Amino acid sequence: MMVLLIVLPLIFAFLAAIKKSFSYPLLVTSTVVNVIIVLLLKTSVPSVHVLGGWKPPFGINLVLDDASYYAVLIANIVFFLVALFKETVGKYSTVLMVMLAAVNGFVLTGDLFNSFVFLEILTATGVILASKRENYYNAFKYLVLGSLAGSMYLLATIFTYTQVGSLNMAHASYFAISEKAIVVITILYLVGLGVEAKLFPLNGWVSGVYGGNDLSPLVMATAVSFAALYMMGRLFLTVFGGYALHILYVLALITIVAGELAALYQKNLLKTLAYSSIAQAGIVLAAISKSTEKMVSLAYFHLTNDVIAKFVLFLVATFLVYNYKNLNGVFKKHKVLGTAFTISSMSLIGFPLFAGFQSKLRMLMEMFKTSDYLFPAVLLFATVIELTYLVRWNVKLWFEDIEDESEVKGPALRATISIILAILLVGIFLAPNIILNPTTKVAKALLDSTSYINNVIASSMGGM
Amino acid sequence: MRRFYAILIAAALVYMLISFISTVPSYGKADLKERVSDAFLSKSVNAQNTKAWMEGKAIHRQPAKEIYGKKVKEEGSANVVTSIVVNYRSFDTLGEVTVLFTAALGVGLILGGSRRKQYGREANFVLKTSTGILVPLIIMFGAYIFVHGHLTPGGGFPGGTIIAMASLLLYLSDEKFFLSKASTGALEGSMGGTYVIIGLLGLAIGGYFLYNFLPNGVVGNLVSAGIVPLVYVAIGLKVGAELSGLVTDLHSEKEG
Amino acid sequence: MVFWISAILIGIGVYGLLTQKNLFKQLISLSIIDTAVNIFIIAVGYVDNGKAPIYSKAVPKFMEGAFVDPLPQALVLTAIVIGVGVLALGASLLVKVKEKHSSIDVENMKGVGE
Amino acid sequence: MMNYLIILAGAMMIIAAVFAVEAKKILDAVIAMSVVSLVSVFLFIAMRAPDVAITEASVGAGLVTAVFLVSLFKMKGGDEQ
Repeated sequence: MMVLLIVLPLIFAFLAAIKKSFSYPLLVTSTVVNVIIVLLLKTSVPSVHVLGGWKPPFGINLVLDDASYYAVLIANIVFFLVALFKETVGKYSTVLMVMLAAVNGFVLTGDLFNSFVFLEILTATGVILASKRENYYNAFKYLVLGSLAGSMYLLATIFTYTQVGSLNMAHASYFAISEKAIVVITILYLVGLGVEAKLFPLNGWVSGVYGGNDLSPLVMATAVSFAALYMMGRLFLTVFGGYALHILYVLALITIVAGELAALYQKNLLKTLAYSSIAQAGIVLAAISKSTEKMVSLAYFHLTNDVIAKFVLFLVATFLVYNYKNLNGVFKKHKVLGTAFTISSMSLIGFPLFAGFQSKLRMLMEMFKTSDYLFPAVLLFATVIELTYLVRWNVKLWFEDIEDESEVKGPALRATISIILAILLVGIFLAPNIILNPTTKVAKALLDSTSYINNVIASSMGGM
Repeated sequence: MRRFYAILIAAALVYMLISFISTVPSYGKADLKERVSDAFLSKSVNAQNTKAWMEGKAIHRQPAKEIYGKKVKEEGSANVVTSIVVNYRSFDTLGEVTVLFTAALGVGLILGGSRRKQYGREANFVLKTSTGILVPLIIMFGAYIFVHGHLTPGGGFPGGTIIAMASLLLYLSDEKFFLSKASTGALEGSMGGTYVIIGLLGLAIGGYFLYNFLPNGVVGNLVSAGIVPLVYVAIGLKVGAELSGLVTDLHSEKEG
Repeated sequence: MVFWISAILIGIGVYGLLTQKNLFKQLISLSIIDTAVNIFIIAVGYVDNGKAPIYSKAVPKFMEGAFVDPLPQALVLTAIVIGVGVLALGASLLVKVKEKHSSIDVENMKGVGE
Repeated sequence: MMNYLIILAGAMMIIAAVFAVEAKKILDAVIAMSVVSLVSVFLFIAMRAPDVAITEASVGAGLVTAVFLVSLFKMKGGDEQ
C-alpha cells in the first residue's frame, strides 16, 4: 500500500509527459489521492513493504513507522496545498509530481543506496524548480553543491557497504561498525545530507534558491526541508546510533548564529526569510543532536511549527514581492494576508499565544534541566535577532507610507489558506499536544533502533 | 590565497579517504562471503534467513551447482549485474529512470525551444552519406544491446543512449532535421508507464511491487528471466526517446 | 592502488570546484569527481582473478572467488546515469546563464548582485 | 603486467584531470575530461566490470561529451579565461 505513495505520482508524471495539457489536473489528482492514501495508512503503522518480494537485507524495503509516517503526512499535505495554486505552479506540475514521489521515497526507504537515488531526484527537481523566473545562476549553484553532496553520500554508502556487507539501514544499525570506519562514514553522511539540511558551510545555495522565485521556497522550505531533517534523525539516531553528534551540535550552533546574522543584514524580504529558515534548521539540528527523547520530540515539534509558519510567510511574501515594486505599507491593501503574516512571524519569534513559544520555551527548560547553557544562550540570542528583523519587516509592511499605488486584486485562495494556517498556529499554542503527541512518537521511533530492526526482520518471515 | 585554501581542503579530503582505505579490504581481496552479493551470485536469496545473515552466522550456502543452461527457480538472467539492476534492486532502477526523465524534462523546461536552430552551414558530403548508412545500423545495435541485456553486458541504459546517438548524428548531418516533442514525449511517457504498470501487476499478482510474475525459463536463453527483458526493453526505448528529446532541446531555439 | 588513484582524482575535482571561477570548469570538476567515485566503488568489489559476473558456457556454475562482486557494478550503473542526468541539467542551465548574464565566468557576470 | 598498466592508466587520468581543471580553453578542458572518462573505461574492464564499461563508454564518455560540446557551441565557445 505505501509503495503507492511513490508510484502513483510517478505514473501520473509519465502520463503527463504524453499529454502536456493534462499535467495540472494530474498533479491535483495525484496530490489528493496521495493525501487520502496517507490517511488510510494510519492503521498500518508500523509496517514494512518488501519490494519485489526480495527479503531484507538483499532487496530494498520501505519502512513505515511512526517517524516516517509523520514526515510523509506533512510532506503530502504541503504538496496538496501547493498544488492548489494553479498560477504559481505554471508549467512545473510534472516536476512537482516527480518531486512528491521523491520526497515520499526518500522518507520511506529503508535502504541506503535507494535513499541516495531519491536524494538525487530531489536535487534535480529542486534545481528545475529553482530555475523558474530565470533564476539560472542560483539554480546552478544549488546543482553544484547538491551534486557534490550526492557524491559524498554515495561514498559514505559504499563505505558502509564494505563494512556491513549490505546496504540495508536495519542491517547497518544492527552491525557493530568499527570505530575508525564509523567516523569517516558519519562525516561523509554529514556532508551529504548537510546541503539539503542547510548545515553551516554548505548552505550557500539557500538564499538564492528560496529568494529567487515564487514556487521553490513554498516546497523546498517546507516539505523537502522536513524530509531532509527527518533523514538526519533517521541516519544519525537510528542507523549510526549516536556517532558524530557533537560535530553536528557545533555545526548546528554556528548555523543558527550565521543564519540569523545574515537575515538581520538582508534587505530582500524573501532572502531574509531564507536565512531565517537556515537558522531554524540549525535549531532543529542542535536539538536532534542532544539525542534524548524529549529533545528530539521537541526538535520535530519546533520543525512542524517552523514549516507551518514558513509556508504562510512564503505564501504571503512571494505574492507581495512579485506583484508590487515597493513593499512599503502593502498590508493596508491586503489586511488578511497581513494578519496571517504577522501571526506567523510572531510564532517564529516565539511570542506567547503562538506555537513557536511552546517549542522554544520547552526546549529552554529541557536544556536548563540538563544544565547545558550553551544552546539556551544561542537560542535566546537568535530570538533577539529574529525579534529585531521580523518586527522591522512587519512595521515596514504595515505602517510605512504606500509608495506603489497600484493594487492587485485580493487573492482569495491565498488569503484563506494562509489565515487558516495562521489560526492553526494559535491553536497549537493552546493545545500543543495535538503536535507533541505525534512528535513524541517520532522521537521514540527514531531513538529505538531495536524495534526498527525487529520490524524489518519480521517482514522477511512472510506476510506483507 | 584562495588556491592555498583549496589545496588544503582537497588535501584534507584525500587524507580522510586514504586513511579510510586501511579499513576497506585491500584491492583484490574483497570477501564476498560477508556480503549480500554472495546470495545474488548463487541465486539463493530466497533460501537465506534474514536474522541469521544479520548476525553473521549460520549462512545457508547451497552446494555449487550448474546455473548456466539450467532452470533456476529464483532468478533467470545469466548476467548477474542485470539480475541485480532489474530484479533484486529494481526499485533503484525505477528511480534512475526517473532521474533521466527529470533531467530531460528540466532541459526541456529550461531551454524549451519549438523549432530548429539554424546555423546556416551545410554538412559535408561524406558525413551525409555515411549518416544514411550508419543510422539504421546504430539503431539496430542499440536495440540488440538492450534486448540481450540479461545475457551479455549492456542493457537498457547504454542501448538507449546508443539510439540517441543516432539522432544526434542526424542532427549533425541535416540542418532541417527536427524531432517533434510530441513523439518523443509520447514514447517516453508510455514506456515509463509500462515499467510502472509491470511493477503494479507484480503488486496485484504477487503482493509485492515489481514482483517477478513471469516464469524464469532456462538461464542463458533469450526468452528467460521473467520480467527482466521486458523491463529492459521498456527502459531502452524510454532512455532512447528521452535522450533524443534532450538532444532535440539542445538543438532548438525559441520562436521569434 | 586503484583506491589511491580515485582518492587523488576526487581531490583534484574538489580543488577544481573550489578554485575555478568559470562555471563550465566547475561542471567538468563535478564530472571528474563522479568518475573517481565510480572507480572507487568498482575497486571495492574487485577480487583477484575473479571473472565478470556473467554465467556462460565457460563459467556455468557458482564457485567461491570465481566472480567479482556484482553489487557495486549495479550501483555504479545507476550512479553513472544519475550523474549524466545532473550534468546535462547543469549544461543547459549554463547556456541560459550565458544568455542572461553574458558570461559564465563568476567575475565577469553582469547583473548578479545581492 | 596488469598492475603496471593500471598505474599507467592512473597516471594518465591524473594528468588529464589536472589539465581539465587548469586548462585555459574550455574546449580543451572538455576533451581532457572525456579522456579521463575513456581511460576509466579501461580501468573498469581491468576490474572485470564489462557492464559498467559499456555504460561509461556510451553514457559517461559519449553522451556527456556530446552534450557539453553542443552546449558549449550554443554559448559560442563559452568565455575563455
